Amino acid sequence: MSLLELLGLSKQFGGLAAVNNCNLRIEAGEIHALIGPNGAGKTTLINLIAGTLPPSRGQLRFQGENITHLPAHQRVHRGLARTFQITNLFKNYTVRTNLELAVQARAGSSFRFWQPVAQEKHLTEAALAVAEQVGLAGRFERVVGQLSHGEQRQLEVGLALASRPKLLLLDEPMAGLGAEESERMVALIAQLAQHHTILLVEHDMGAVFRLARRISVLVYGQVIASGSPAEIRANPEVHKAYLGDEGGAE
Amino acid sequence: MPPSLFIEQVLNGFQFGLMLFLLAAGLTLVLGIMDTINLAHGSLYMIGAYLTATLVGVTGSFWLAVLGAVLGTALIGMLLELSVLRQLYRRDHLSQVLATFALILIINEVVRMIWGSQPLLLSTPEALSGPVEILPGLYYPAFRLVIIGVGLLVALLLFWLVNRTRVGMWLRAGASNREMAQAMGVPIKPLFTLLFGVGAGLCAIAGAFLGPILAVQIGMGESILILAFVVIVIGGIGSIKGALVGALLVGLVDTAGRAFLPLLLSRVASPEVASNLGPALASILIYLLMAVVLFFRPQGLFPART
Amino acid sequence: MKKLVWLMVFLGLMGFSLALAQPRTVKVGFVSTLSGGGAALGIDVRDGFNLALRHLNNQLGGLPVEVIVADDQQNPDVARQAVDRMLKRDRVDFLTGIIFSNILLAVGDAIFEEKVFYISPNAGPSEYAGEQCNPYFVNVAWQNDNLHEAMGQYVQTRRFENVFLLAPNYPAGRDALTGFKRYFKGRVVAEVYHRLNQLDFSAEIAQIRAARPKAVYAFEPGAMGVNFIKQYAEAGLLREIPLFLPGFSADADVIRAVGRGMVGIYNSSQWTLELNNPINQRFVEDFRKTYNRTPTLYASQGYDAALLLDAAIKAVGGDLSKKDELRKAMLAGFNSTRGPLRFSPNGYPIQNYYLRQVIQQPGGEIVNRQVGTIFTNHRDAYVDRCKLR
Amino acid sequence: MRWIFPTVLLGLLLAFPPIAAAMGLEFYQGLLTKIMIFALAASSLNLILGYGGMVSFGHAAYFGLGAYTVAILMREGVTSGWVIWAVAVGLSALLALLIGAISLRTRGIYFIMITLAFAQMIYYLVVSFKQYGGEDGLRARRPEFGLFELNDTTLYYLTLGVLLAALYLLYRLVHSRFGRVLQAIRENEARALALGYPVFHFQLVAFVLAGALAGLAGVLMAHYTQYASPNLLAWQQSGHLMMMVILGGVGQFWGGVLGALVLSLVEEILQDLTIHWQLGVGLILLFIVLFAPKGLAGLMRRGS
Repeated sequence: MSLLELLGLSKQFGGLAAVNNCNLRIEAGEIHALIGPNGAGKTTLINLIAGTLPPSRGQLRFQGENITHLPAHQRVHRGLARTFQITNLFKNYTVRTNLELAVQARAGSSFRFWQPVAQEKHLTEAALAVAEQVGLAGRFERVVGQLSHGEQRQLEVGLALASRPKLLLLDEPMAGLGAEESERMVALIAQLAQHHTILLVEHDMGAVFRLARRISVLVYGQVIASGSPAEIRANPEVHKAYLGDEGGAE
Repeated sequence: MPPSLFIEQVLNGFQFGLMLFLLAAGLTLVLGIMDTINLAHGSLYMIGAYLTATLVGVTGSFWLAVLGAVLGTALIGMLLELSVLRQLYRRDHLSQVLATFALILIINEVVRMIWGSQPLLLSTPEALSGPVEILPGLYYPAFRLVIIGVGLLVALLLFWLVNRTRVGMWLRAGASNREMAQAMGVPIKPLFTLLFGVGAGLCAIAGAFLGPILAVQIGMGESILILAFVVIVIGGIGSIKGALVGALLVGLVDTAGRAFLPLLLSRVASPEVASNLGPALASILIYLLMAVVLFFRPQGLFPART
Repeated sequence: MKKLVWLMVFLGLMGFSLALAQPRTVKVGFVSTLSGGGAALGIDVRDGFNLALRHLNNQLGGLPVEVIVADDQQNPDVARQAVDRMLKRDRVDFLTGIIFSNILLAVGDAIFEEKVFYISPNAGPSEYAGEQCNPYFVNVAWQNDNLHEAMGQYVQTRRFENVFLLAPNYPAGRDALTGFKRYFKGRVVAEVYHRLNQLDFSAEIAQIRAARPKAVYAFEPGAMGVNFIKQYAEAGLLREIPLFLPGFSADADVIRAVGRGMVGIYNSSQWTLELNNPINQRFVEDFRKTYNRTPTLYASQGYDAALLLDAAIKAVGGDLSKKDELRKAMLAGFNSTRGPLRFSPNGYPIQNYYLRQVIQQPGGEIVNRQVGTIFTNHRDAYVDRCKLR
Repeated sequence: MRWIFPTVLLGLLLAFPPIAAAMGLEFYQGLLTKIMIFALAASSLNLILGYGGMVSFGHAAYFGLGAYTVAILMREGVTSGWVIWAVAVGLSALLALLIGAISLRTRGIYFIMITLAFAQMIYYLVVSFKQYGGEDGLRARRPEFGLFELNDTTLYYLTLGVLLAALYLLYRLVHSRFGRVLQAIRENEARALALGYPVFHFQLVAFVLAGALAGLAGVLMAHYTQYASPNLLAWQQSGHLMMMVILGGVGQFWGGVLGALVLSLVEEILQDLTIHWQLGVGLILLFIVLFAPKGLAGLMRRGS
């Protein structure tokens, strides 16, 4: 049984099919990369999986269960966590508060109205552990708006991580990063892969081919190929439709 | 129900709806393009009515007074945009609501200082103060017919302006995507000031023509402002077409409710209950309409933004 | 935060000094509608009241007067706050001025609870005439039903087959139509109540046109009256279906607003410009001179309210603590613009009601002329239910 | 040192009624009662407006409903104060649940307008019942509480007690898990959803709580004026409460209290000075919005 299965998933905006009859399997333990030209529907697909958008047709199965109509927040509790392509954080809060909020979401009910949350030491401890994991322990009390772009991307991953997901949906984690920051992100993802299944949407082909165990190629909302990096590199369809004249991966 | 009564009430609904449209048109463009809530829009309507009443006294001619009031109110509107509203474009809705609420209080008091607390007298022009036989046996006040005519004329002009002119193209571009419009080189700042002036002028027309029917008094803009908001929310923010459809819908529903609900209710309840509940239910009808529209179409009937 | 403490201390001291400074004057709280659609009424009452004070050298019964004026904006809530302030902070001896019955009913209890007299220059709700009558209430105008009773009587004598009734949905509106129907015995085609302060009557006018009644009677005080009559005329109905009105809807202020359309309309009033007594003649003449306009019945009521206070305070020798004597003195009557005016035990006047007609004089001026008398020494319909003696 | 000021203030508030009675200042005792009632209503609005980021333009609905519940129940012969309180708070919460459940599906300007629309509906509905006073409002006699007789002075203490209790509750709430999530939703709704928070439920719970507290404030208002006025339901009342919140400080804990205090005092003082007092109120408000967006609480914090 695959961890996540997309069965004929489609999403239409007006007359336009952003995702069209898409089939995809993600196996437990793998880093599965999703690539495709701009406008291929990658972010829409992530939104469909995360539950931010309802699909027009098709089915989503997670751990064998149908989650097609499950609201977004409940998918998080099932073990689906995402990052955003455009950094999406609590900008006015500290790294600590950001992470504590993420931890709090999975650690017991948040409909508690009386006990001061500041007294819940275990939230802070768990938050600090995540901060260490994503390399932000030294920035723990900083307000997020003051962090560098790279650090914000790291926190983005940290927030997803804090919910202890079974499947991490990373939407272009390398977007806008410099060479050195990208290197740090690749290392971070590689390290996370030891314990998590990851669906990685990424434009940085170098990173994709280094990290991914399997790659799927999305063109015009359809998966035109799926396979190991070597298979994808050799696939003429992919060359034609996507890699085109560039003649291979970077 | 006699057909003449029905026709008369439909005309009443049209007349009211068209005046609402004049208010709603400016409001919907400001809200659609500048994303700014302006509660003081109703105050411009009040200013228009006061200016008309004053200028009738000075010039002796209703039509000259209307012209003067429209120009004067447009000027005041532009000054308001340059001084206060410009500061609010980048602020959140809450700040806009509060700041323009403050403007209502300020303008009300300034008007009170200039014109006093008592309502002003604004008479229907002598030539139009009688009824006209529009169908055999069906008389209708001439002035109200003129209002319907003026409303239709202004609506046509507006559609021409928005759909056929360069300024209109800019406006439509701004309403559907502001950043894009800016990138295309639309002169946003002067456009906003101009737009505000046009909106204020439309308010003044409504004020001038409703003044003789209703009353020229302080606070006259507030109740009608809420209705104008209902109109644009029903119609879809930023859409002139939506404003027209919404305004006519609200005008007809409101009049139909006031006129026919008591009749309908009197069939099922005592006349007193009917005449009691009728007007109240009629007022609720409009808001009910809005809630239902928003529930099924959260962006209104004709959303401008894509 | 420190400033707030100072502010509170300051406020405390302010109140304290107010409490200490109490020379013997008569403090009269005047709460009235001075802005918005009903403002013309309140301003007339106020001007009449002030004219009387001027005639009395700013004294009431020999005591110097201090009048505290507040605008109720025709809003019960605002009125309550103003009255509260006058009763508890300014500690007035008398209150007066309220035009609209719904406003009076909202504040009446608070006034009577403090054992302060309320002299009504206009509002005369039926509530205070019957079981709930109160020793601290006196009305120098008329009980809400009276003018309408008179008009009902007149329409009845003209033998109109049926009539269409229109009034705003508030206590005085219901009182008014009840009063009309008490004396009109024909058929009521329809009795339509609309929202208070409605200004567009197109829906109601269409209803009237469709109902084809023989006559229309409308109780529309304040701005509603001006708008209704204007729109009724513009719809061309004035020529087809005769309109009958209570006196205040055909008074000088309405005539100014509506103009020639008013000519011919019959209406009822407890006071007229032509009443032949020295007080009225002086009032009408000086009012015209001072304010440059023709007085309305509202102005006469404001004038009479001051005269009543003057007479009563004089009768108790300026001792305002003698509440029982004050009340007796007030009910005993005084000389008003309507001649000697007497009261029933419920505090409402016993008086004549006249028929007036709007006519155009040869010079072009439009005036409301007294053309007959409908009731003489008329009492209100509720007095028997009042237990006060 | 921090406890000195609150203690002194509380002492002054507790000692005020006897002092007022001795010096003939009952009027100011009434004024303080009114201010405390508005402080409660404004604080409840601040919970959703300030902490929840929900710009509700219909808060008067719950405020007025609370007052009308008192008037109507007393008229219908229910005279127990405790029963009336329970019913009023329950009804306000229920109304907030209904309005919130529909309104919270919309965002931005549409949310502002739909809350306004619902409040207008309540206004016209209440006004249409002639047996309940219509446009004139309805007399609301003071109910029986058994333990004490409700008069101006006991009402003062009762209001003070309710206000303190409510403020304590709100204080605990905004510092609890729930409060933190509520504020996080205000900061970034999409992110809160992606973290796994059922945004709608958090907002709805806060909305209902605020409605219930506003209803309680309305109950106290009816006890104070002994009268339920349609004005309490009017849209201007919603605007008035919003003014207090923004004047005091949006999302600042003392914002509602401070705003109610300052606005009421300013109105009171200006009303005595000039009939054009609303001009002053308008100018002050405009100044605050344009130049001190965090309100008075924000100014004070910056000052100290």
